[in-house]
Amino acid sequence: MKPAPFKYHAPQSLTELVDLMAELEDAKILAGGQSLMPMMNMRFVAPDDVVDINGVSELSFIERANGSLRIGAMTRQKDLLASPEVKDAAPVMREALCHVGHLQTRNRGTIGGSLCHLDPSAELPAIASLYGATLTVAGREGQREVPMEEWVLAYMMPSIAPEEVLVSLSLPVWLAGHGYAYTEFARRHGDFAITGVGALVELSEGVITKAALTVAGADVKPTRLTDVEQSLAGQPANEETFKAAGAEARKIDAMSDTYVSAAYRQRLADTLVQRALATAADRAVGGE
Amino acid sequence: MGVRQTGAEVQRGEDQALLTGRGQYVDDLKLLGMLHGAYLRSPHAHAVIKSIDTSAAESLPGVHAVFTYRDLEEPVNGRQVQPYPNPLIAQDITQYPLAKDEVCYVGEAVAFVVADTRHIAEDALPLIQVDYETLPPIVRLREAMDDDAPRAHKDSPDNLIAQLNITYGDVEPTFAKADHVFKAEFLQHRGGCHAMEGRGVVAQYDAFSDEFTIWSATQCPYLVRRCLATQFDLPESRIRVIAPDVGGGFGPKAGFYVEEIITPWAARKLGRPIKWIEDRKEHFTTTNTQRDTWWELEVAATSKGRIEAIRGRLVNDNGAYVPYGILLPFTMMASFPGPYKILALDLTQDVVFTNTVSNSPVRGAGRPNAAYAIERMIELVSRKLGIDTAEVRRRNFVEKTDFPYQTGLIHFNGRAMTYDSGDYHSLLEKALELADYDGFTARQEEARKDGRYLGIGVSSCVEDTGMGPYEGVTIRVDPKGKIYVSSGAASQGQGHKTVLRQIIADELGVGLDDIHVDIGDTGKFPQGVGTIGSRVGVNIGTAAFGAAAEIREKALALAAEILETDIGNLVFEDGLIRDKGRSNITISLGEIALKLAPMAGAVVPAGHTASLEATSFDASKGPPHASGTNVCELEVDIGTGEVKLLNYCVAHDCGKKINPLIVEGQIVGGVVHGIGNALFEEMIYDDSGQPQNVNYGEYLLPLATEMPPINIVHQETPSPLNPLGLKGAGEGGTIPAANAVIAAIENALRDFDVTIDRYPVTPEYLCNLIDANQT
Amino acid sequence: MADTREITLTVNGKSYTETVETRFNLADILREKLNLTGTHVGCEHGACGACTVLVDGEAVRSCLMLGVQANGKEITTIEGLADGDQLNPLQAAFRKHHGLQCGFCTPGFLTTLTAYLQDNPDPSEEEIREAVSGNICRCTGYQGIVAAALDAAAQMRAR
Amino acid sequence: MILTNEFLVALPKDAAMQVLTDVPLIAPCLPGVSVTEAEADTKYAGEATVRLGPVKLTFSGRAEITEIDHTAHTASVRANGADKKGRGGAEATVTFQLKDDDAGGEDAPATRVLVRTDLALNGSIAQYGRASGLIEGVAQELTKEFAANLATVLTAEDGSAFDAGEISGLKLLVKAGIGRLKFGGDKAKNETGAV
Repeated sequence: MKPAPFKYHAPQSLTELVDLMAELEDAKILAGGQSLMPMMNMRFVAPDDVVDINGVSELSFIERANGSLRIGAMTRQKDLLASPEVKDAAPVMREALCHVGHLQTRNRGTIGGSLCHLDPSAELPAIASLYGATLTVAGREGQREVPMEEWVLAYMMPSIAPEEVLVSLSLPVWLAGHGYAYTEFARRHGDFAITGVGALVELSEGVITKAALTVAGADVKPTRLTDVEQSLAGQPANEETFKAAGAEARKIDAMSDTYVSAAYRQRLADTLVQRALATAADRAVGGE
Repeated sequence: MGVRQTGAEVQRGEDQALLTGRGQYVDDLKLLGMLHGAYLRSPHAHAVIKSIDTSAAESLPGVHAVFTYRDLEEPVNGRQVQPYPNPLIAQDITQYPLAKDEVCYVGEAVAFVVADTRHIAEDALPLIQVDYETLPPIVRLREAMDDDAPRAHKDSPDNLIAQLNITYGDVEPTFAKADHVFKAEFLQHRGGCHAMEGRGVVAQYDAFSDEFTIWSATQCPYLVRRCLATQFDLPESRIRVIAPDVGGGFGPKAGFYVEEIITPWAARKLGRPIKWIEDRKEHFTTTNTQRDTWWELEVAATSKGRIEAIRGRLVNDNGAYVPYGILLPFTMMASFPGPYKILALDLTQDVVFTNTVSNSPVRGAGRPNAAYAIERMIELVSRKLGIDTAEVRRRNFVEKTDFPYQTGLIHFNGRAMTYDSGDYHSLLEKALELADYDGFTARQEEARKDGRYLGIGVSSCVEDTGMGPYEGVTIRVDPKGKIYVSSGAASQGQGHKTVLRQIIADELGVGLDDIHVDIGDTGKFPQGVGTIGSRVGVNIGTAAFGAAAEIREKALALAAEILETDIGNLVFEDGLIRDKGRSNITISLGEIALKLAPMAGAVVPAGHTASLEATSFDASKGPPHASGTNVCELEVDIGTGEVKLLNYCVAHDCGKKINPLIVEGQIVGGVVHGIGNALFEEMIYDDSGQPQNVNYGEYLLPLATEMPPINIVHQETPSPLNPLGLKGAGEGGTIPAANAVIAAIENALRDFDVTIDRYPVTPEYLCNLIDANQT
Repeated sequence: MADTREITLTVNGKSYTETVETRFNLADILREKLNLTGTHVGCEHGACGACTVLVDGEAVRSCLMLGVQANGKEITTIEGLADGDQLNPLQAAFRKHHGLQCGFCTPGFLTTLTAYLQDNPDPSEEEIREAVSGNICRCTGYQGIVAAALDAAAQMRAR
Repeated sequence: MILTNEFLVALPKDAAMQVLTDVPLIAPCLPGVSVTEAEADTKYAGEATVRLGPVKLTFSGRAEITEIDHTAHTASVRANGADKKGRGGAEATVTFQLKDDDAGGEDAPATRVLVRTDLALNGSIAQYGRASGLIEGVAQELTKEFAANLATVLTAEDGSAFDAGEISGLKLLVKAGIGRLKFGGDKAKNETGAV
């Protein structure tokens, strides 16, 4: 299991990177390498050129400004986990990150890599979906912004041209005191989840004033449950409400594969939506 | 007298090197001029090879050769040697070293590329053009015997490898007059080896002496040597097989594989050493697994839960070839009655071909299959009659007073299966106490108040260990008093060297550090068998004891002469032989050794034989039977189907323990392997015979996070069959584990009246059972 | 022609300058080029953890990192843990608690735990289990490993 | 996996049959496929490109008309190919069955074309269970597109060759509606059939 031959490039700036990508015909970007390297070792992927962006330091940042949290694509998962900004502004991302792979993979893995690889079960794309995040992509012609709902074209296919580069992700910060949860079910710790659910709620006197819900792993891409979110608004944060939300979530489109059926993924969506909402409501300020 | 080593928690001598990165595994070898090999493997489960064009691959820079079947000469081009021939095998089909004109499973070796690096060898693989014509595969074992089933081998009349029957007692009359007859059908799945080190071969050929040296990550270097001697038509003395440090074996590395033929063959052909290291994907597709068995059983029971007779049939999927005879199918039946006194039994087994990777033993070697089946019968009787499962066991166990107890079956050594010693009742009680079985009902009820579903499961087993014929040990003492020990039995982490040191240190009164051990090298010990079936501790222990006794005898005889005293007055202590009556009168082992191995011109003392050395092939007089009872407590999350293991207790009896640290390590590792089988590990093939999960993201091995605390209590019932009272301990954890887990799940979900009819038990499967029975 | 680069890296305190083929991963470089065969390759797809080494003090799977990416980095492998023949507390605890059998996965567990215990000197059993959940051991059932890690942590705290 | 499609063309059966057995004409109807060489009357060499998530495959292989029955109006084409980078192969048997469709009356002769594709993948690409749903989804879209393009060719007045162009699995998926593929993946069953 050794990779096929390739030519290695290590640009040191975004400009250099974008220029390089415009020139190369069949290049793959190497960020953390935690998905690309296994695929290259197994020769599923055998690009002519590998472009290592670990030297592009301007792609690695976490900043909070104007009600948004902006994260550079090359920011490593371990840095997100350790970041006080993330803990404060988007605690649900921190919770989700605890499910991402293992100690060793989080030390290398990046948020941009996860968003570009787009495994349907992956936690970070689910968080991007939960927040309705905006992604910034750079090409030779300049930069463009892509809302998360347009980012996912299909199974593991992001809306990015071969010559483009993901620069950053920006997500709106919710009110301090909001409730959050990322709950998932995987066969073993650190495995690809079969299904995962992210939830955000704001409460006032025990009533849900705002909610966001995303289901990962059930369908080919993270699914934002906007209808359920709307019906949650104005409801009391109690078991009955969560049960109803779960029942609605169960209707989502889901896929079957060698391991599990669509019906089981839907059943999990039901269970996990209930659990995520309950945890989120528990954590929110403004509960009864 | 020093501290007694045997029975003590001696830290292993092997560990220093392994903990500092100085282990020597086969992939760590670097020989001058060494080339690297990669195999082209069949992408099809079943196909005819019409043509192979290797020209493009051969012309890739860095490639030295590309070999196919046509390049092989006689006798190497014959089918792989059958290590375990048996007249009961109706179709003894083994693999060709490289596929001749038909491939019968995904992964079968078709061509071998030798290149400067493994990278280049892999670059060349897609350049080999193979024209296949696909044939319909047989993939599902239960369809294998259908009249219209595709044949796994195109020229075979059917897919039957062998049909085995065992029977004793009055089966039909017992069923006819039974209080109750219950029936169950279920599927077992066993998964693969998954040693963290895959297989690997480094081969070197010396044209001057016409000798091969082969390093292989094998459990059985002597079996490899013997098979190769036939395959190459060479005397065994020209083939040296070395098992260096081996990164786990678990059964599948006990076989003989085509890479062990082709890699040395190519090394001879090219006059260069060649290394081939199995990568993980190859491990999934080519290393033998032990897989599906379908059981249909009926049990005749009294109203009090006594099992009087069992009858039924099973179908055992042997995969594409017969690499390991029918040892495994045989063991699957021979160990059937387990710890229970079952007076009548009739089982028929069809061993069938499918177009999947071949079958050979995995940890427990058929015993986990048999144990699960009989334990399922206990659960069935318990449930149907409403008698506690522990109580059903009590009512059926072989009694302490029954030993030696003959089950009525025949061991594959040809003798009556005889349990030598044990006390199954007290072992059960020990396990129940450790698990607080009596307090479980209260725990279960308490948890139910919070909507949590707890369950408990019990499982018992008996294991025939220490099988013959022998595992020899040579001990030689040098004039400095250092002890050199060699033995055939290779180690894959079981700590054989430490075990040998402990026994020999005690018998010769020397320190552990004075003993140097070599194992697993056919060049250093003439004849060995292999590390399988929980047999090595018993066999090397017995042989080491025998060889040490001979050394003692030799040394004492000479010492008595030199010290002018009676042999009876002498004792071994700290490397010295001391006269009990005159404590200052001593002679060291080294001095004795020097007298017996003098240099030129001197003479060996009259009446004594040269060299203070001894070789023993003493073995246990029969297979000692270890036993155990496991109790598993767990929780099922009915929202997801997740099974969370809470506590696992083992009561284990392997006779006298040489090293409790090693014994416990074997038990815990074995239990976890069994839990993996019950809950996680599943080798899935699609309908066209393509394996679906050939990576560790999808094939789920147990991880630390999912494993429960495993608590162990020992009982020591020494075996009367060997001088140290030893019984094997390598597989006793695995054998009963699956039923302990599965019975606990059924117990947790008893409100839903769930019966589990397959394993591994997946969360979705459980959810389906829960939903089907939720009213 | 193979794509190569010259790299300089420090392994276990010793500096090496080597010309490496860019497609060789770090594990291959350590084993093939530097003859440091203590780092074992178990799966080559980042799942088993056997090849874990420390890169600038952090546990990393060396099969998922190219050798060229180690240019300028400080690497610690299993060969760099002991002080001569003197096992460090973690290694000694592995031996004492029988935290290894075949020894093949052991280098990955030791390096992973070395980094983990540095950041988390007083972990619970559950935390230890989670820390090593990216490492597979087929022999031990993990119990000896977990016990060894807890014992080593206690000893290192006492120092 | 078995994939079935059907469509209606405004041509009599015999005329439709003529076109359907013209491999160079119909092969390009399968997105990403090109015929590179005619080896014999009924045998052709060609290439097919398809993208599965991050993996872009180029199959090189052969197609052969294995059966033409002008009375029963059936034809079978067997095709197989292997990825150039050794990641596996595909084997397909496509069976056409033509039936009169008299819905339009005698003045408007029409033919109902039933296309049955039996597709089997092998090698690495067939051995990643998590993507089994994706693969079946892409295969369904491909055969659907194939049928639609065939219908176009069959109705083209000049019977001119169709060029589906460089249609990748990606474009197909997008065409099918973002991520709205139905993943009907038959689960690989174990013996009990319980899943």
